[in-house]
Amino acid sequence: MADPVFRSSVTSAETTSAESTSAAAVTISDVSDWSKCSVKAGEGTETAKGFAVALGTAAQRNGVLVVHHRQHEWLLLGSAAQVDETIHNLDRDGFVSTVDLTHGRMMLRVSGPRSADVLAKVCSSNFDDAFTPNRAAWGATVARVTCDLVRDDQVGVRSYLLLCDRSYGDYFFQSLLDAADEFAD
Amino acid sequence: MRQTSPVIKQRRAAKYSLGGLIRRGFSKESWPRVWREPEFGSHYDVVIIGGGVHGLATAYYLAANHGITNVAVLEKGYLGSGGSGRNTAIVRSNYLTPEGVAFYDRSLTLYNSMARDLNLNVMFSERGHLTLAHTDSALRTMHWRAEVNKLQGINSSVIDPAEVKRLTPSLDVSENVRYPILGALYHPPGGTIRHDAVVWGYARAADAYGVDLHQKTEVLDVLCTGGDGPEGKGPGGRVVGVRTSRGDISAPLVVNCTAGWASTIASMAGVRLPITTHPLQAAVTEPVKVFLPTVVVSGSLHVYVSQTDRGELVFGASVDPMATYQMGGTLEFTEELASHVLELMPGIGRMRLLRQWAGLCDMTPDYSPVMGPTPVEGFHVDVGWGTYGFKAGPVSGEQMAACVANGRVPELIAPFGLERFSRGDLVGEKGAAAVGH
Amino acid sequence: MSNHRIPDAPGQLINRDVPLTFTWNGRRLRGYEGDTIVSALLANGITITGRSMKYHRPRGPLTADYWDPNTTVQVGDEPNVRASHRLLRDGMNVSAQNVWPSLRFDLKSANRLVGRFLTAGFYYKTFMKPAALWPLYARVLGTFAPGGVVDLDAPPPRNDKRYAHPDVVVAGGGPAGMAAALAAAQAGASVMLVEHEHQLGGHLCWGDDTDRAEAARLAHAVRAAGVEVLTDATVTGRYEDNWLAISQRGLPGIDERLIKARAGVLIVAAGTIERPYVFAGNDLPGVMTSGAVRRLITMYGVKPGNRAVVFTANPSGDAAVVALEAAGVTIAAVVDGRLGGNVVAAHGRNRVRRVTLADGRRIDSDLLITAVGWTTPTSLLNMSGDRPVYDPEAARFFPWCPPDNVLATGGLAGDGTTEQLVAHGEATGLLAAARAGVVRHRLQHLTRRAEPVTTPEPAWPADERPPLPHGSHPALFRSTTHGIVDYSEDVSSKDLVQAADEGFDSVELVKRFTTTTMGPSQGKLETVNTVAVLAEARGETIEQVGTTVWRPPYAPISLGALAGRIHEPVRMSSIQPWHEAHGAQPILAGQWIRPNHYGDPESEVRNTRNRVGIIDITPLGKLDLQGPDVPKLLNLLYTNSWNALPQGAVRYGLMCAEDGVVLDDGVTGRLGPEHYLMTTTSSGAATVWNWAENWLQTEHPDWQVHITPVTTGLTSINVAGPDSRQLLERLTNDIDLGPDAFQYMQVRTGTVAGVANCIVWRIGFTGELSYEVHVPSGFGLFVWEQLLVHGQDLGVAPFGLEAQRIMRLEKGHFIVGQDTDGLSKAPVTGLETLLKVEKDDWVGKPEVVWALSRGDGPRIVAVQPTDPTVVPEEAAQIVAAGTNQILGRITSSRFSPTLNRSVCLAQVHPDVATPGTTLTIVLANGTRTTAQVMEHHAHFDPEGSRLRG
Amino acid sequence: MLLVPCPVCGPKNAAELTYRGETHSRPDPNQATPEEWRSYLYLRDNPAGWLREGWFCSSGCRTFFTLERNTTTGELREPLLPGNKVAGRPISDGTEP
Ligand SMILES: Cc1cc2nc3c(=O)[nH]c(=O)nc-3n(C[C@H](O)[C@H](O)[C@H](O)COP(=O)(O)OP(=O)(O)OC[C@H]3O[C@@H](n4cnc5c(N)ncnc54)[C@H](O)[C@@H]3O)c2cc1C
Ligand SMILES: NC(=O)c1ccc[n+]([C@@H]2O[C@H](COP(=O)([O-])OP(=O)(O)OC[C@H]3O[C@@H](n4cnc5c(N)ncnc54)[C@H](O)[C@@H]3O)[C@@H](O)[C@H]2O)c1
Ligand SMILES: Cc1cc2nc3c(=O)[nH]c(=O)nc-3n(C[C@H](O)[C@H](O)[C@H](O)COP(=O)(O)O)c2cc1C
Ligand SMILES: [Zn+2]
Repeated sequence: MADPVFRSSVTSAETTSAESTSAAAVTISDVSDWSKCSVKAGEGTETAKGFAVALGTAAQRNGVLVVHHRQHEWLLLGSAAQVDETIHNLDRDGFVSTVDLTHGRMMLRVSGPRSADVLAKVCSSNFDDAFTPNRAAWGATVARVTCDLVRDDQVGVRSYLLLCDRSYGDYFFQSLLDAADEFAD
Repeated sequence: MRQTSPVIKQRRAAKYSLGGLIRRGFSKESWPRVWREPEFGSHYDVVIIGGGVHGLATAYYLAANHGITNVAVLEKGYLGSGGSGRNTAIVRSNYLTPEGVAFYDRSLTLYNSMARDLNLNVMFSERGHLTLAHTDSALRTMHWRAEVNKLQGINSSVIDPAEVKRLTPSLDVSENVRYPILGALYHPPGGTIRHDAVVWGYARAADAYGVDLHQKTEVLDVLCTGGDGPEGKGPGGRVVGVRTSRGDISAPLVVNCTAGWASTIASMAGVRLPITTHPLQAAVTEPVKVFLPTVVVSGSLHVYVSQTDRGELVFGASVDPMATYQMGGTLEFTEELASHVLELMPGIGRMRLLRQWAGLCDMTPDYSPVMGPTPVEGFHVDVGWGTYGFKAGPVSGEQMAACVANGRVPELIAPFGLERFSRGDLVGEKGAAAVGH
Repeated sequence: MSNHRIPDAPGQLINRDVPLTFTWNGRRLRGYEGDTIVSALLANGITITGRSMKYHRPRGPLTADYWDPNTTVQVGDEPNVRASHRLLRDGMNVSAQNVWPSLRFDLKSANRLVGRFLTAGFYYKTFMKPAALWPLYARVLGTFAPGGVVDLDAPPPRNDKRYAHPDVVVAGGGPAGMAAALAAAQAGASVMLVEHEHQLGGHLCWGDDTDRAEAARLAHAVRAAGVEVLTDATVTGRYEDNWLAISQRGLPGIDERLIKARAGVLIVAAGTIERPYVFAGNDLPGVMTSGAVRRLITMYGVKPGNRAVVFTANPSGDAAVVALEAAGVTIAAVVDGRLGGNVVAAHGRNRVRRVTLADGRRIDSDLLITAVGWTTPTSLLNMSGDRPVYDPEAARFFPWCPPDNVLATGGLAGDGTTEQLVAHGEATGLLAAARAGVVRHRLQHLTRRAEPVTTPEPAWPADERPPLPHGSHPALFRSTTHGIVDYSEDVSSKDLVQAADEGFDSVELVKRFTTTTMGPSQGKLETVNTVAVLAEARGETIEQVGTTVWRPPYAPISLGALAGRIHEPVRMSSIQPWHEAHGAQPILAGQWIRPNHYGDPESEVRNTRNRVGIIDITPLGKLDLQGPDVPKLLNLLYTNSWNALPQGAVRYGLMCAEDGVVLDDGVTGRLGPEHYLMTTTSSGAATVWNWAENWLQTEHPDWQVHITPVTTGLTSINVAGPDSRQLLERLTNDIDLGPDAFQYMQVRTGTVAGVANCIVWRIGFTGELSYEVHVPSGFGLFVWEQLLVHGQDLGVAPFGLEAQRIMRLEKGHFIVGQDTDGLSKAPVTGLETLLKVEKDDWVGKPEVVWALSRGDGPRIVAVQPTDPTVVPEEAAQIVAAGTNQILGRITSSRFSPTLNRSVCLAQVHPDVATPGTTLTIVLANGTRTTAQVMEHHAHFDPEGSRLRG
Repeated sequence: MLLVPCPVCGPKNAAELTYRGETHSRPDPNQATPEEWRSYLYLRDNPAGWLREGWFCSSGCRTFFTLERNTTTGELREPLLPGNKVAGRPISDGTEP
């Protein structure tokens, strides 16, 4: 039998053209193949203490980006191996559950000096440093799709991770490309 | 109740006519006042709260049909300052339920003869009403309505996209769009009317019968006796009058016709209603030469549009989700409206929005009104008109007048009684599309 | 053209080095870069720019700015262009509106003759008889609709939107606004300065050298301070919590953009607008405001006429005299309103020829300039909740008490020299920056993800600005004659007096009766004159009469800009690209695009019934439920019992809302000791998720349940048909598919086509042996393809929604929302065994219990038409024989390829729900047919032997 | 557009949340008379003034919460933004100038 083939929900041809050089004002890349796992647990539990990530923020923990975007919920983003390991080593006390969201969420990275300007065309959140500093994590609608957003600057360059339901993939990617159009150089 | 003689005397109002217009054009003689500025009376046989089309029509029919003329209409603002002066004036009778159809059809009949009855041109334009279907299920609902309508003798049918295009060329009926037009419910007798004229027509005619129209008179309390609640209010009691910003009035019968404010008045009598108040917004564009011959409604896109003979497009939508008594309007409304109407008519993106406004709607759980007596004797309601009550003005007035005058609930409004909620017998209009004008 | 242009001079905005060509009603004309359409027309000697709405009187430039009611034109396919504001472009096709057949010769101007009969509201009083003719009258009236022509086939404009979060937004880039923006920016605020015109400067642009130097200084400083300057942009609305709409035009590649700004503080520095004067002939071309001629001369180098009478009551009129003289216009007379002078009438046919003054003089002239005072554009303040008050001494309205996060400055707030205005602007900017700082502090403090603020919240700065003085101005609104008050609506002062006499006793009623202030400038020019005329007619003061309500937008905004890019989210399963590539007919279901069929749904049915079919049912709602209290939740949400669901089993359930109305249905399976998967209908997925969360959070916060939606994490494929087991066996080795090992209504997890973590449950909507396979979506398409490859010899073929609908109808399964409606209480389904009234609590239970005991609600029944070839339409009504009395309706109907006959579900009155009853159905074409109520809901295989096999 | 103070996310545009209307308590489903139950289902105070109402942070943290809002002035009981109130005069109700 053939080996299973993983496919992203972004099927449009432009996928590659958006991934241009890092010098660009903004680049949009499909990073849906990251492992994404949701952990739910009580706020005061050992699990929560183990993450030590404040609500509304994200932090790197052993190579995994741990996003605490909602009460009682953490999103682990990273390579399959590292996410699995983190899950495996969870300090589970009491009622803790995990769900693998790798397949259910599509994820884009929007980076570059104009990335906030692109997002400001399709999202009402305030992208000012004071309101969404690096590693801020929150939920909002982007191009009318409910998303989780994480500010995750890359070596000093402004960068955002956007996660939404997989089924919106093509639409969502196209909407962001369209928003980015005016900043293309 | 005491009724005056069956032959009802109408005060002479100057008759409006082309001849009169020409004569006055030459003579410079001026038209008489549309209505009096009456003295504030301390007792009336019937007090009607709310100077919208419902209150005024009720007053008019009380006088015209039942000879009850010692009537006051109390209005906190100017006549028509509520929903009646700010609605998009769409008139139709293609409702979903037999009781709804019978009721609104009677209203259309009254509208048809209104210009003659009231001697004022209300500019009823039977231009045809299209409710577009963009999905299978919407189309199924259209069929449902059409089939019920046909059995009731209402001119209503489902038409295909080609016919839609023929009737309204500005609509985009192509297939590869996000909201393809799969068909429409077509109701030729539906159309628009000049809302202000209807209000003024009833006001002028009621005034001519001697009804007192008190503007800038706000009802602050409803006076009751014998009820379960504080101050004799509430179930089991009876109404004895009202307190207004200009003084008290005693009256054995009080009719609440305050639409968006219905709950506030009802609570003054100790009556709770199945109503929440939500703004409904509307907007007009700058005028352009007439190109839209029909009234177009899209339930799925929450928008409806017609063009006035002045050339503006008049838009409406569904109510705002948040309950409020504020009428400021929102930017989101205009954004949604524009994006949806451009789905239907991509060619009008350069037209400009001129004004947006809002009115208050008294929404009920079953998209049907609440009419008739309440647990407080003498306190009647004609409320719950939501987003669709303008077209019902004439029939409601006629039936409420009969209800109040005869002390019996007329058959046509029996399905809409307040007690249906405690019985759990809601009216079936709920199945209809969200935008129900 | 030369004799209408004056020589180049400082302050002119036109670039004589760049000539442009355009057409006016087909005639080729020339102008310069920097011209507005109107300045170019005037420079070509064209003075009639349109005709009035009702009487078709010729009209020419009046205020020569955006609000000019007489210079609205058609430009190409764009109607209603403000020609006094729109910049000229090379090749523009400009034409007059409201003319028939031509601008110079207009037949409808015959209306002028009957004007005395076309009094206010004349149409209400006539055209009543004969009633049949009203539609004809209405059509004729319709041809008088003013405005341009929409070209429905023109390419759509390009628009978009963006959000912004500035600390301070300044509406108006005059001296006060610029000073405010500058001071706020220097105080550290992020500032957006929005100017309606094409350049900063406000009224200084048509002032003297000092004025223009000051404008240039401020404009430069503002930009240097990092203020975001938007020109040709308008703050069009102020909504709750300082939510602002800003329209920005003329960006490269974008016709108009809507900026939605959440401002800390809004500064309104909208200046003042010059009021026209009401007198006989005041709408003749050649009658202009002082601002109009000053703009035309100073900014565009246009000489507006040759001989002028100037009626002035203020410095702007005086300055107009100077400007006119400098432009070489002869001043025939200066009439000073401050000294009691007045104009009574202007005469002429197509342009002013002579002017009659109050002192009886009749003076020949082709220009009559009026400077009678200002009106305050308070619209944005009113939108903020303020009710400006009238100051009779200054003869205009002033802000009263706007909310604390809206500040007024400049001419709107008072009078003064440029220095005073700038000083007030600066003070306002500083106050705004300080207040915006508090707002920002509060917001930052309340937002967890924000940079933490450690300082205590600053106090709300008090308003200690020294107020601007209110200058005194003669109250000049109307002369002794009647004239036009609302130019765009053709409403005269006589109409207003008549309306008042007729008893339209409030300004709002007069507005609606006469349509005054309802035209394109929305009262900017005409409200105060309207109110003044009414006050005079009723013997009241202007304050007593009050104004009408101002509403957004401040200036009209295009539908295109409001719409922006169309963002209509579309959802697709991971297999959708395959469906498209294989000729699937798409169908829209909510946001989902799904395959309806692949060409022939009936053969898809036959293939599935006889061999094996696969369908993509990914949109099926799926919720991952974990925790010890899941059974409690299920017992609450479903009507039936969930206490003893064994691990590995699935169960069907029905959900109601609190009013007992059917809300959703689906199956839930138990995957592990505390792990469940719930499915919902596709359209109910979000509703059920939110609803379940709501019950947990508000009524049962103590229950330990975690809910995670996994609808699209799992691609769902139903493998159905007699050969489905055989097909699936080829793709799994860790799930025993044997009929006893894996029974109907059971669930297994395992590997399918090499993909781990698949969930397979054995259930069947189609009535066949079938397995619902839920595959991690990244591999969804892969598994789909493998099923097709490995089932080729079995005749596997995909089927779409339509085939599924047919099969479910053959089986008599109802669909929530199609066979039920917004009032269908649970007993309608006939699934009485699922309604566990003995269960302690479940949502909707009381209503369902009462409905069961009443037993008078409608029922869903299976129905077969007597004539098997007749397929009654869905929604066909069921009536009592021989009457129109409605007893129910067909809710689903199809021709069944399996049974070779029509099959239906219907909702009927309980009296006719008994099996064997003959029903009368009214078909859409009006004919009646009969049908039988069947014993079972299932038309096909009622025993269910196929799916249990 | 109203800024709604989500207790978790902080102030958000109302469009980012779902409005849930007047709060009311649920009678015991096994004890309630039809009158009581239907008054819970259908009857509302709908006050012109202070209203306790439910909100759902549907596109953010998914918290259900309640707040008090004045339906005639738009004020929130816990003032979210300083300086939103019109001092001195009531906010225009739209029917008068
Ligand atoms: C934007 C919009 C569009 C609409 N479009 C349509 C449509 O196309 N077709 C249709 O059929 N319907 C439509 N409607 C609904 C319709 O306008 C109303 O249902 C109808 O006008 C209700 O009339 P009414 O006489 O009952 O109430 P109103 O006209 O609202 O009159 C109630 C009056 O009561 C007064 N009042 C309130 N409280 C007091 C008090 N304490 N004391 C004294 N007076 C008081 C108010 O000032 C008001 O004037 C629309 C509504 C809106 C807002
Ligand atoms: N002498 C004159 O001709 C003349 C003309 C107008 C004003 N004035 C005087 O000037 C003073 C006013 O100075 P100022 O700085 O307050 O005003 P200003 O009139 O110089 O400038 C106001 C500016 O605001 C712009 N504007 C208005 N509403 C806007 C909106 N919603 N969005 C974007 N832009 C908008 C206008 O286009 C204008 O350019 C007053 O004293 C007034 O009497 C004199
Ligand atoms: C059918 C209809 C058409 C309207 N047309 C116009 C119009 O052409 N111009 C205008 O300024 N307002 C128009 N309005 C809106 C009114 O000016 C006004 O905004 C509305 O009646 C609400 O009143 P308010 O704004 O005074 O609160 C129209 C209203 C209705 C109901
Ligand atoms: Zn939140």
